[in-house]
Amino acid sequence: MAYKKITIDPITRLEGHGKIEIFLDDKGDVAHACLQVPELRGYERFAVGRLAEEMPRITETICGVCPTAHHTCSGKTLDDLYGVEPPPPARKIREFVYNAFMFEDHNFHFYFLGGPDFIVGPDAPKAERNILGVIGKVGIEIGKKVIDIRKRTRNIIQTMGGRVVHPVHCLPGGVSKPMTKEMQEEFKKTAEDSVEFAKFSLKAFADIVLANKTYLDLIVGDIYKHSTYYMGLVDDNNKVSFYDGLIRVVDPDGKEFAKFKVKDYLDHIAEGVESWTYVKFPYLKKIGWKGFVDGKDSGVYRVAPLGRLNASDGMATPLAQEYYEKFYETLGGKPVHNTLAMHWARLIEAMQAAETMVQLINDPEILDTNVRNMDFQIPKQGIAVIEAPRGTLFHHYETDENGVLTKANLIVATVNNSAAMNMSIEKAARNLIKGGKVNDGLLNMVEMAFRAYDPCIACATHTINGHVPLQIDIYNADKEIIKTLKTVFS
Amino acid sequence: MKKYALFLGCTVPVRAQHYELSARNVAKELNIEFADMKDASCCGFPLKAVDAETSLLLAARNIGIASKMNLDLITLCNSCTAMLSDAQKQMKNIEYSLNSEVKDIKGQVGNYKINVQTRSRGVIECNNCGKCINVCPVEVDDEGKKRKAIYYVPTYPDMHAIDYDTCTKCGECIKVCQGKIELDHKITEKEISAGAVVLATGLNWYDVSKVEEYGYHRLDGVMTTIEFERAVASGQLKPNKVVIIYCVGSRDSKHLPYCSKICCFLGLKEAKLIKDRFPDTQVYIVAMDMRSYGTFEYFYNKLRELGVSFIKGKPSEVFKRNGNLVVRTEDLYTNELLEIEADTVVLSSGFVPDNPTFDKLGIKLNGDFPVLFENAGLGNTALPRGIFTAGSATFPSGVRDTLIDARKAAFSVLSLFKHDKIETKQPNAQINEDLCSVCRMCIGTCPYNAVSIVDDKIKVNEELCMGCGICSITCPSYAIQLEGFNPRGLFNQIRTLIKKGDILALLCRWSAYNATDKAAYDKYSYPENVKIIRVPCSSAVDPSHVMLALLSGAKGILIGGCYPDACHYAKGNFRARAREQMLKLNLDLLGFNKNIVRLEWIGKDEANKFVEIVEKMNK
Amino acid sequence: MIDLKNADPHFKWETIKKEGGKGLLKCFGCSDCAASCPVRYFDERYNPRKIIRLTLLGMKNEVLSSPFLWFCAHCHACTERCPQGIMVADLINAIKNYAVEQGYCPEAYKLQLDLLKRLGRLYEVEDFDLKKRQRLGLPPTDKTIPEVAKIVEYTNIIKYANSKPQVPNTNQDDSSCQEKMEKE
Amino acid sequence: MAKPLVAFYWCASCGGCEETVVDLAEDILKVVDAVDIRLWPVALDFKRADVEAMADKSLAVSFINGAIRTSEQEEMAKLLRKKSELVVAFGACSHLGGIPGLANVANKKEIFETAYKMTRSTVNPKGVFPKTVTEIPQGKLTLPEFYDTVKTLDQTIDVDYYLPGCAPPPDLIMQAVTAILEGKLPPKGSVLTVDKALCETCPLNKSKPDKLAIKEIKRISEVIHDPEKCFLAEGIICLGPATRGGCGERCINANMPCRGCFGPTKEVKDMGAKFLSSLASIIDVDDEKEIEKIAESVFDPIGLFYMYTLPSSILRRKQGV
Repeated sequence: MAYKKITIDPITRLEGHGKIEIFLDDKGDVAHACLQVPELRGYERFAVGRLAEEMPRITETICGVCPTAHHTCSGKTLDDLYGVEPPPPARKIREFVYNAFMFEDHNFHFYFLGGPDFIVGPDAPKAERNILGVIGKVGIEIGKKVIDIRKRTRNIIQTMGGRVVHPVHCLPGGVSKPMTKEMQEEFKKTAEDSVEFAKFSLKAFADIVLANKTYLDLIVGDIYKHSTYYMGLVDDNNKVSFYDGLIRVVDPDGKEFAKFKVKDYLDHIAEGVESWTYVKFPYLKKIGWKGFVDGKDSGVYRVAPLGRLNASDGMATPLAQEYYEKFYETLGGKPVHNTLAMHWARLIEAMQAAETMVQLINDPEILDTNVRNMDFQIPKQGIAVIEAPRGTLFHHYETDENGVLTKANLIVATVNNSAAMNMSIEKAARNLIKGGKVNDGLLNMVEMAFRAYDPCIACATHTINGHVPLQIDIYNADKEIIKTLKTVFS
Repeated sequence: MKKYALFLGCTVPVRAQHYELSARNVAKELNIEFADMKDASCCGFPLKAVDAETSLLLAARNIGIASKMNLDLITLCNSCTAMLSDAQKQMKNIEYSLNSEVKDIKGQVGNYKINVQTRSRGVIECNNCGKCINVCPVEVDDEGKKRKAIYYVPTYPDMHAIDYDTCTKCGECIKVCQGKIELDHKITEKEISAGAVVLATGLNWYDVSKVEEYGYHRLDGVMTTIEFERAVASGQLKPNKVVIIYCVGSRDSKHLPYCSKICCFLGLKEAKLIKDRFPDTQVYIVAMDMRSYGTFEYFYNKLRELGVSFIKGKPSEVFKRNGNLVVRTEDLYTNELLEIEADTVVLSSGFVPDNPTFDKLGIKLNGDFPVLFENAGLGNTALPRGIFTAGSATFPSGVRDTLIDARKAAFSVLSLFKHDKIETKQPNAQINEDLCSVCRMCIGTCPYNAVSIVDDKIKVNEELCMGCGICSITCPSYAIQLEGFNPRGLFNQIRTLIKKGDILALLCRWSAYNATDKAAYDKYSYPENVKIIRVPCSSAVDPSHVMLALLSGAKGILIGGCYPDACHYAKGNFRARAREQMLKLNLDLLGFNKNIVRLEWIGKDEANKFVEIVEKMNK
Repeated sequence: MIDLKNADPHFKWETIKKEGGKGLLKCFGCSDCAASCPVRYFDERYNPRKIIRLTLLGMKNEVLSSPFLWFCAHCHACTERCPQGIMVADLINAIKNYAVEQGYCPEAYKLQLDLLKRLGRLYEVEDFDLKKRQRLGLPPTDKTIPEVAKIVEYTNIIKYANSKPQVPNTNQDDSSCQEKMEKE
Repeated sequence: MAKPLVAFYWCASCGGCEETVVDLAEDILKVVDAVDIRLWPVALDFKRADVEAMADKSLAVSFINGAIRTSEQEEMAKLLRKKSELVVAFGACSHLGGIPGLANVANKKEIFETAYKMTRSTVNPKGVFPKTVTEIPQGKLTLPEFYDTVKTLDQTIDVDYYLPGCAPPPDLIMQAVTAILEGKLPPKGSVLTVDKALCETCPLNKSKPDKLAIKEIKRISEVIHDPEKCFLAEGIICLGPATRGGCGERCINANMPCRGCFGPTKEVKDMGAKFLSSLASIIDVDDEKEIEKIAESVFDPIGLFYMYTLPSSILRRKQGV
């Protein structure tokens, strides 16, 4: 049987930052579709031999978009490695910086990457579907507001963490720098404005997206729906938690499937390898790998904002909780399987991050200079988890008694979604390519499915950033390009 | 009116009186007063052809008379002028600061600033009549010897002095004094500028209480040689049985690893002291070895004739039994254990350098004397230029050795000042200010304190810099570089020199490089693929050079340096060792056998060692 | 008489190779060790200086077959005082090790080795001892520690201990001493 | 006059360099006004063919970030070189290799073994490794070849200027862009920041004792650092003396020592070896055994001295694998 092959390749085949291959059968229907990630950097290998306390600086370069997540998670791993609990002020500083980052990153995605689809509109000219288009639509004042809040929240990371891209402040048992009164004053304003900004974003989403039936239909439609397990961190009350907590997994019906400490993550998560991509495919170990399929019997699970909201019983802060309730009310109760709902969930999370910032910055203890706990135990192994914007992030180091790494294991945020992303692409392809006819909307649909996950291929493979333009080259049987579709990914 | 001492010499007063007269008259017109010089002699010129040294002495004497008058000097004879000025040139600026202490020394060769604190002696003029002692009411016990608060001090100058610690300033002495006494204890400070410094400070006793088994301070009757000497001399001690233990502290890796050289004679001297006074006293000398070199052998023989018992062995301990001191040792001649009961045990201690003075100069001796045993033939490079030692400041020595050493120091100074300018024998380090970030790594690493910060910039003191190159390899930006030793040049040299399978030998020019020369003399052959580059010091080897050689395919890199404590640049080889150790760690992680780089200590005559090592590396 | 014809030039180098043998060559024979030695005080046949001297001279038979080699009580008085910083007691031990390797293991040590192999400790713990311990409120101890046997078997120690001297012993006096000691 | 054409491109990078361009905030609009950006994958549409169709040297400048890990990146870098007047290596990875360059302590095989077999959570009983070509019933899936060695940009193409840092600070980027626009460029091969080491401007430099000498190497996790005191004076490894300045002492201000993301000063070829030599030289101990002990307490000279520069060092990678 002869198959026709369609390659969706960012930029060109030669660029290779992540590409989509679609094979058509004789009838011109989709026989197979997959997302290939063509690179790997080997952090787990070259972490070996390094000093544990340097890991927060090393692992954060896995991704320049979410370095704070890697940095903080690595710091937490060192706490566990040395058996040391950071003093409350240190933990608060870490958590404050982390929430600032969460807020900033979620907004970055919404306004710069994912949002243009909705705000400017999926049918708008491609040239306008970017931040400039967003500014055009919402007005220059709002645009400035977006740029301003990004700058100020990133300034929090810069002040406390040294560098904003790749901060340096986390150490085993605390942070390197205490907060001063002046900083607190400034950050307090930023935090309060962040809450206002989160409100604004959610209102904009309601006005522009939810009020538009076309968009709403798109969100609740079947194309972007996958019934999978969901994973996320929850606090003692099963509320969404970013910095710390228990890992909770719910099944496709929304029932609790597992709740475990990060120490036991190896009992619950396994990663499979395929020869056609450099990315690995995590699945729920107790169910097993059944391939790229939906449902209760498949070990595929999803993370990131939707995963976290589905895996929890609510948000940890009051305003966010209101929006949470509205979210499930609108989308027909828990769990929500619609991939595009990620965008909304993301903004609700940004609200929680902003509210948490306000809570933490008003805590007088955050000014305490006792930011290091030096009561170290002899190191052996450390495991920690954090909720990165793009999903649950695991760091696991094993060391000798001198704290020199002997083994490392990293399960990175986006990689948790790698199976689901493949499924979304295949589903979109099957829906849109029929009888050899390649629908023009394919690119857009695939793109939107893809972007909803906010995929950071940099994270997923410990390789490069995934925010790249997509290009679909369609080949006939003779491997001649018969059609080229392309777009700007961000 | 100006006043000069008038030096007439031989001819003028006898054969040219009119000349003298006119000179005196002219001087009067010019408002110059002449003071006649009592006791002035011939200037010395006539003797110059016979014995220049004696002629100089005569001239010096005359100058001395003038300087005692505190006047400059005028001569009327051209020969005298030449002779006296020649002598003055040679003895210029001899100035004594007696009863003085050096507070600190700064600067460098050609420009040392020495801060001296002088305590007044009390007795200003004195003819040693001794009347003051008789009237002084204060009696002092000076370590066993009784004296008065004013007393005769048998040192230069030949005068009495007041002991201000005990003087009550009653003024009795002034009443009888024919000279001049000042009762106020004046302390004055002054700064002396000097081109060079000779340290002739002497030495210190080793603290024998550290040799715990001999019980000094713990057991009555155990004393040091000086205590013993005073006690016997003052008549306080009349021992029946004395044991003198040798090598207390010396030749002991836990105390002083060296032989203090003079203590053997000192011990013999104490034995003679007691035997002379109390011939019946039994004296035992317990020594590992008796080192009575040269004419001291006569002395040793003499004491044996006097009946002193010499025991070969090192006592294990001194303890008390029934109120008596017991020295336990083995007699190596009979192989028997030996216990000697005695009432007095004398510890002939070793000697340590006068560290405080060296400290003032910033010279770290690590408890050793400033003689470098390994390279004694090459001179003492651990001392900064313009600083010399003489006598026991160099190493414990007797009078004879001290004189020789003092002469050596004097000639070292002369040869240093022979030239108007001091030529640096070695290249200096230089700073490229465009690259220097004042990170101070060079200051920390320089063994000579030659690098410092002046006006927020790094400066190299060219006089102190010895040209080792440690700093240029230390500098993280190559901002400080040794003249003529350019790491970049060495880079190219290695790149062109090293082929696959070669062994690169970077050898210190003082030791290991000479060993290769020696290898040639001794007709040793070593593999052809050993490529040798001479470096100023093992510490002038840049780890980057090693990396480059490895990249070029070298199968081994040998860094050859001087033995520890024998480095010509004080600490260079330790720097090299530290770098080698870290480099090994690094190379291990880069997939090399750690032993691909070897830092070996190869003495300048150890050709066999060099050959052995490169052959092993070549296998 | 020391006849240097019988000297073994390798002896001192072999000794240096042994654990603790370092420092042998530093000895300049001051005799501080002998003077410090409490064993020497009571039995002059034992003299560390002499042992070291003979070792330096290469008198292998004399040293290795000497029963006095085994007298050292390891009090380390000599080590404390040696001016050359030689670990004298360890040095003597190194010579002992070499002696065993060369087949000069005293019976007493063989017995000890046997006990260790069998029990894992020098003294057998009998029920009586255990009861006594119990009465005193002390925790019980293992009667045997079989792993010691494994360790002992793993090393060459038994082979060495049971070997015969490789060099025929010519020194009649010393061998009779050895016999005497063995009887004792 | 036509605006100069500019390209931004990325190779094996983390995206941090792109983020830092976004961090120019309002300034980015000035840049957009002054130049015509022809290629910027993260923000603008582009096709390789467009670049190929350009006349040689028609791009005024290409900013390339990320190291070179695959042949595809290599080819793209070569293409941009051909089309550009100037090429600027942007950020630590293209300048020096960056932290991903630490992968040069291993080869492809070791990295695969670790990632796809040895890691704790990996379940791979059949020993499946990603392959360049995988046959599936429907056809062939291809992946690009993964190089054994990470290379810097200038080991691949000729580079005119370097913008250092992980990531480069926005003010340096603006300075560089301004300099290019105004044609006030330093000699080719320059790193577009100051020539002196970080200590020059470090606020802690004044606290350094005149004679820097250490007896012990401490780890940053072991001590509570006095924010007023120089790290090296405390015995903590800080690469400040060996690292180019101009970063604004960002890490120092966060009470953390420098790890050298700006790379060495201009005379230095091998930053790690150079710093190693400097650090070893200020160990003030005159006992060989002690020196050995101190040297060994560094534990990981590669990770500490070459954190950002392994591919640009003399040996570039672990040998013999």
